Amino acid sequence: MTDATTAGKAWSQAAKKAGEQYLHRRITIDPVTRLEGHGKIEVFLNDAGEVDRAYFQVPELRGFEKFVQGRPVEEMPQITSRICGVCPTAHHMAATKALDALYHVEPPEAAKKIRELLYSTFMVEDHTLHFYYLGGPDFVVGPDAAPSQRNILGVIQAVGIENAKKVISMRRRLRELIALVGGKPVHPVFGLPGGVAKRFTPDMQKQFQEAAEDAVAFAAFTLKVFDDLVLSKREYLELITSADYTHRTYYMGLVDDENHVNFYDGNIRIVTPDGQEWKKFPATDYAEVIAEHVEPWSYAKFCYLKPLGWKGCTDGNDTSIYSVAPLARLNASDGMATPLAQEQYRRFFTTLGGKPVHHTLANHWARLVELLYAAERMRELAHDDRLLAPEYRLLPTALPTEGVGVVEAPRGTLIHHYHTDEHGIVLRANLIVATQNNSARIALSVDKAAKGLIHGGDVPEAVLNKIEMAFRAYDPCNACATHAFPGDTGLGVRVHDGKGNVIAELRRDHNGQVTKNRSVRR
Amino acid sequence: MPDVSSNLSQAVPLEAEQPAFEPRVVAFFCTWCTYMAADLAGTSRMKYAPNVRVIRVMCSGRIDPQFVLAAFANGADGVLIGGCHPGDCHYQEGNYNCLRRVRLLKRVIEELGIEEDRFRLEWISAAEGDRVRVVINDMVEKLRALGPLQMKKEVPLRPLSPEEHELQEVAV
Amino acid sequence: MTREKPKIAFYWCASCGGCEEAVVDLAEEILDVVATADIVFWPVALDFKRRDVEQMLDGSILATFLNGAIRTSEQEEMAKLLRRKSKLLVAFGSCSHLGGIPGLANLFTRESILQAVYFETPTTENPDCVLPGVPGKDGNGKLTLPYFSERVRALDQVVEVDYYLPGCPPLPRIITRAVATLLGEHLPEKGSVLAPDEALCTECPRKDSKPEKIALKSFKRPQEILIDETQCLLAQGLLCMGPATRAGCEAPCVLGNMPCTGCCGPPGRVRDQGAKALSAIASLVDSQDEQEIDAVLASIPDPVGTFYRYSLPASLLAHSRKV
Amino acid sequence: MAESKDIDRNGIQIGVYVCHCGTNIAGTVDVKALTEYVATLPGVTMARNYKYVCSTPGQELIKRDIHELGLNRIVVAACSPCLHEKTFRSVVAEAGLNPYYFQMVNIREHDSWVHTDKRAATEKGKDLIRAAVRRVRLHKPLERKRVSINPAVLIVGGGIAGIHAALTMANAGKHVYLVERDATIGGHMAMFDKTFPTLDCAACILTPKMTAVKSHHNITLWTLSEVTQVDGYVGNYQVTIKHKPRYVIEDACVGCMECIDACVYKQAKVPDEFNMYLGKRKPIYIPFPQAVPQVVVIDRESCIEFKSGKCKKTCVEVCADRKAIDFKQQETTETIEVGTIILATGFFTVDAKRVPYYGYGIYPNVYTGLEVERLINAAGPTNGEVILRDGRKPQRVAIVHCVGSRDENTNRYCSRVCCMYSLKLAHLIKEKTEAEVFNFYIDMRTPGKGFEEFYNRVADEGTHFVRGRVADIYPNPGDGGRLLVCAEDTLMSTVRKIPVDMVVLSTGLEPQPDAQDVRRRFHITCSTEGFFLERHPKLAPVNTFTDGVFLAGCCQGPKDIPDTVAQAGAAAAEALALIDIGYIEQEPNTAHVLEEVCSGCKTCIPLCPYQAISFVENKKKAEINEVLCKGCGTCVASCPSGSVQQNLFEDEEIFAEIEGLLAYA
Repeated sequence: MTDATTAGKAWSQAAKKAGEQYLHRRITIDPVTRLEGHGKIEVFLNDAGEVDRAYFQVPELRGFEKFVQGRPVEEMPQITSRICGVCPTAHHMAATKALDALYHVEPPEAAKKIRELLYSTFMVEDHTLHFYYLGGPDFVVGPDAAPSQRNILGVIQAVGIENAKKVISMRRRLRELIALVGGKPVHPVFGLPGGVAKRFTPDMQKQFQEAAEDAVAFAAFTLKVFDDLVLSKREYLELITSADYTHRTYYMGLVDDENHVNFYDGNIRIVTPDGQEWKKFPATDYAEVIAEHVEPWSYAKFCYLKPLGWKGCTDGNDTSIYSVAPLARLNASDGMATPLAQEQYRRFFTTLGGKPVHHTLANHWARLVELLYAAERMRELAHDDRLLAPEYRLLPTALPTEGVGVVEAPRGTLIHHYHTDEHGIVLRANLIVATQNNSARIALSVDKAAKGLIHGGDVPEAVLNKIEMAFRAYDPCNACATHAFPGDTGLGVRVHDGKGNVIAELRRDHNGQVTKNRSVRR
Repeated sequence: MPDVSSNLSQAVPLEAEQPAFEPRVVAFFCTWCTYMAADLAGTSRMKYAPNVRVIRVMCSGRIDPQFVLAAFANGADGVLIGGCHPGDCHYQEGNYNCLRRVRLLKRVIEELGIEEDRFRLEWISAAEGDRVRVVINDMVEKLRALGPLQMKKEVPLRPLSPEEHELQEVAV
Repeated sequence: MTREKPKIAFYWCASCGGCEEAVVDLAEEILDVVATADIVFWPVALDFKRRDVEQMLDGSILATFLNGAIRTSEQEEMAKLLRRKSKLLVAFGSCSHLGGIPGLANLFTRESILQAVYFETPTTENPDCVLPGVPGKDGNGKLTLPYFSERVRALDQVVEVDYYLPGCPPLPRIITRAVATLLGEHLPEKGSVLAPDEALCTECPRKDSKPEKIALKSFKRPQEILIDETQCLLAQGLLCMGPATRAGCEAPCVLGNMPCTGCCGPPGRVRDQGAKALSAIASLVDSQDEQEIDAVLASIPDPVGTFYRYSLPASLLAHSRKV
Repeated sequence: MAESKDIDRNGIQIGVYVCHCGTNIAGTVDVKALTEYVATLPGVTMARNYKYVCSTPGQELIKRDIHELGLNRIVVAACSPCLHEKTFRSVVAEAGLNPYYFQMVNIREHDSWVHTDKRAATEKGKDLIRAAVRRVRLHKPLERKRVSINPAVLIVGGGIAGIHAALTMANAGKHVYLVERDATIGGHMAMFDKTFPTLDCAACILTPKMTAVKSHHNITLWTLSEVTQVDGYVGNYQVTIKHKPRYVIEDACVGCMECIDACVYKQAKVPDEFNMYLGKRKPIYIPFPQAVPQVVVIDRESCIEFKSGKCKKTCVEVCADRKAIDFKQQETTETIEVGTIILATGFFTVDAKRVPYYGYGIYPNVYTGLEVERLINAAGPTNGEVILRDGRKPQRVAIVHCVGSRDENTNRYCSRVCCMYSLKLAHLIKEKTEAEVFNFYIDMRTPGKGFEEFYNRVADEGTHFVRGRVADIYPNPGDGGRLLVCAEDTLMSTVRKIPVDMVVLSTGLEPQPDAQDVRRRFHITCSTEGFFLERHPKLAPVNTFTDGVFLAGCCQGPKDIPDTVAQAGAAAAEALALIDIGYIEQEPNTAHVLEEVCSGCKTCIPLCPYQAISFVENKKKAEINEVLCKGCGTCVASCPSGSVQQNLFEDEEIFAEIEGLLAYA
């Protein structure tokens, strides 16, 4: 998987023979697969053939911030969930919480419980999806397996059909539970200002309790799979901790009063690259802390820490970029709120040499720690009889004005902010979407990978996989992304010479063989 | 500004056909009142603008909002609906149903960028031949002034002035 | 088996990924699908690349299921490429079928969207008024972005479409049935929507609770009333698009105690879902007086966004336009 | 004529016939260019233009083409479909095609007659025909459905029109319900003394007819009754009738009138409506001696029993065991079923106060024509004496024409009878008082049998005629209450001020004050001045736009007795024609539910004004009763899933028409 692979060797030799011809090679990855989102990468060399700058581009935009203007604000939970069909529940929930604030109504206890129960269920389901379907195959099947194998089907073979069935049916059950309360698993409809649309019944509770038991067991099982197939392998650990995947940045996540990770509510906490608390603030202050930078070469905006100012996609102590998602959440918190997860939390940091962990690939493990937490939290809530309290909705009475809602989406902190007229018609909306928080750091990974691997115009095949791996670790969500992030194009690595001419483009065919195409722009 | 109407104008190659813009109006008249009134205008040899084409329906209640949109979509510069006066519907209430639809449809098509003068509802009884003349002439005049159905002027993209930025910050 | 399995592909354009999720939700059934056909292209889950598609023979893919609307030049290219490579092109899900919720962007100009996103949002720091797509000095100005086009288009406004799978997202059951149909012997009539041709009320669990006459003095927004879990939502004054929306989804939103928003589009006999819904809704107004009618209708805050929630790009007015 | 090469794939072969209508169309529309253009349209096999397509040779032409060229769709561009659609449908049918494979284009009323620009008119013609051609290819074969006609007829209004129509129908053996809102039939005619121009006595000719009505076994006469509701459709109307209490049991009263003499009021004190309030009557009274029915009526406004409940009820005593008087009588309603309806609700005389400068109601000696009719009438308040309120005989009388007629401020139209009745009054007044009579007129209108002769006769009798509209009427100072009538004599072009003792205002005829309510009740329309609107001014003068509802008499417009009676006969004949054939064929333009795709959303059900749509529980779908459906199409437009369609007006047919109109072919 590093350039020590046979394919890599073979290519390096061929490359040396080819001599000057390097400068006429193209290399492509198109599209980057198995991640909820694509991108395009352009690498520019200086005259010495060293990487001058690698650009990560996002080629699509949908403009939700604009076209929600004029819509009735109560439609936001359903409209904004279309930002992302992978984590619709996250957008739905962030929007719903924004509505509570906007209508100045505090949901009754039952409503809060129902919402968080549903949200935990969703987190279990989504993290499962990522580990087994999207990110996992790299490890479970192995990064250098044939691509036709590196997918859920490959996973099925690796873990055995029985366990595979377990995975699939677990996920199906969880999604059925979401539908039971929210109407649909994709784009649910339960969120209303001041509560939820539907009463929670004892029968539902029973089903959730049973599912939660299995979910906890399932999470444990998944961690075991990870132990056996990944942590037990030295080269994987090396890979995870390798420099190319390590960036010192700030980390952001929601925490409860004990600074434990919380997905549904709490304050936003940011820690420095050294792991010190840098800021802790309620979501309503987000605009003081977070800013978005615009580059002409990407439709995506790049989030950074406003007080520090935009310093470009660089890491280190004086960076202003930060990261979100599982690893960031673990880094930004002091622990997990549930026993089993807390144990895993401790093990995670001891194994990886203490807080904060800067290894991007550790996201995969962190995600499983969260999976366990989500399952435990789900179990807690499912046994809480306040779910059944008769009052599950309060009708808002105050005039709507403005509201901010925040949750931890699977892929990171998610903020919705609406401003309406007195009839509750949206005047302005602002959306800080999980993946967008990471876009600067993703760009950084790309730049690093390129710089670390491309020398003297020599473009080793490994650069491709490194970048794909990096991507999957972030699990950038195409969909969230597509509100202002890529929808359909593929990630391609293109190398330009000093004059900007394309000299190489790298891709791999579906037998896993790397092919090099002569530059068309000769 | 909706760009919905934009290519509508493309669907109307009027300029190509005749240099002077002649609006095209599709009218939906109910058999019992307004169509009769138009006949009366004819038998009375009243003269009015030749820009209107009448489609006869039994009752203004039959007019499906789809018909109005289809007319605009196919290149009409205006749509006129004529029915019996309130209380006079030959079918008792059809014209009220027409009225309800038209009131709602007006809001929709105006939001989609079609000027309100392009879509008109008139109550004209079988006896009001002259009203047909007056209404049609008036509508055609207004449409001449409006010109062909087309996209409104686009707001040119511009950065916000510092003041406006201020406002934004304060507002939100 | 001896004869080669038929090839099928899944692809997305301007979409949210929900349609992909719907495919993943086939769960066990996905194994059956794989058994009967080879999935040769499915970026979200499988490692095959665009170039692989380009190298296929034209028409060598039996059926491509394409979700998402078309907004950028790149999406248009992909749609055309897959059209060329596929015998059958299936518009998958509301965005591809009708334009979908992102189609509401057609209410605004391209410029005003860019302005909102890159100049106006409160967290945007863009003192130099940089706009994506306008080549800067970066990469010696060699960096390019696909063109963010004037408007959102449904798939059949860009390429010829053989079949449509409605829904946001389509129900797994509908997907498996459709795949089976297309792999089977007898193809349905070209251009048909692979779902029942009746309106949703047919399968609405609350159908029997709907009174024969509904006369409303005002329409209600969900946050204004405690929604009864058994009564017809229209009868409660909520704007339910069910009567104007194609069945097949089994009314999950109603099961969630919220009104249908119309994602499955209109039944086959209707040319413009919004217009028809509007017509039916208006007839519920309990007044014969113009001013009062307006007052009642004023309780519908956003007619376009309500009646054209998913179908604005495919609406009659939009359709009329040369693409 | 022009032939098109195009043969339609689906075997649709359209023939288009453009009518010149003499120069009515050809004068403004270039029919030749039109025909040539039409021939190029897809599906059009044959396009011709012809001088009068509706003429027999024109019709034959169409039939021949259908046979020889195998045409299977026909479009005729001519006059309004209201005129000849039926004609051409039967032509198509006679040629063996379904009559609904036809579409009519109106290029006369909607084109040639209303435009002057030949080019524009021709272009419009092209568009209209193109639309029809597109539409007609989608037409479906349809069957007309037959509705049987209930032979009973309802006649509203017991004036001479209603009476004559009633007798005509009754004599033809049909059952008639005659509904009159007053206590007696007879209407205005019963108030007249003589009738122009023959001067025969109104009572003498009317009374026999009135009694005939009462005694006719085929006539049910309801006085003091009004129609409150009309449901159903031609051949099968359900009519609700309200009977107001008379407080006298009609069948028990023999009209001996002893109760009137016995009334506690020894003197008649109540102003008498029938005598234009010039005379008095008692609270219990009979409107006039020949009233039909010959039954007294009690006016509860003036009757002591109703006012105080403390009356001795001498009337009841004298009625004794006949027990005809019943103070407890209540208003009742009943519903009858009839197949046809004749409206003969009559007219209303203009309130002379609306012309203030004529001083009616201010100067006691200013009378209306109708008042004078009563003064002259032997049965009137003065037993036929023409005397002023102060008892004097007038020596000089002015008769002012056109009061409330031909006048911007009241009615623009001519009331048609005033000239003649003014002449009649002039004659009668002179006869009875030997007074000098001055007729002030604008134009003397005497068209009609013996009218002009009558005018000459009156002139010869020495009545003065002043041609000029009276400008003012006011007391002549120091002239014993005489009035000065000022008018410009446009013949002598001098202003004349003539002192008179009596002024007679010839008031015009107006629609009944409640004409609008009545028309709504019967689903018909009114013309601008408010008289009921006939279906066609020349070709269907007694028909309305509602099948089975006919008009007779002044409710349709001012007319004299002969015309009224003639029209009443015509209305009766139209009704009889329907009854005789026994059924009516209805336009098949009804709506129907596409059952397999109806979602049962019930949107359409409450929208039907005829309760034709019902929800079928076991199917959970809507169903339309095609007999009750009148084909308005409201349910079709409202069906959110396009699952209701209307024959002749299917969505696709109308879309085709829209696209055809606008397609730039």
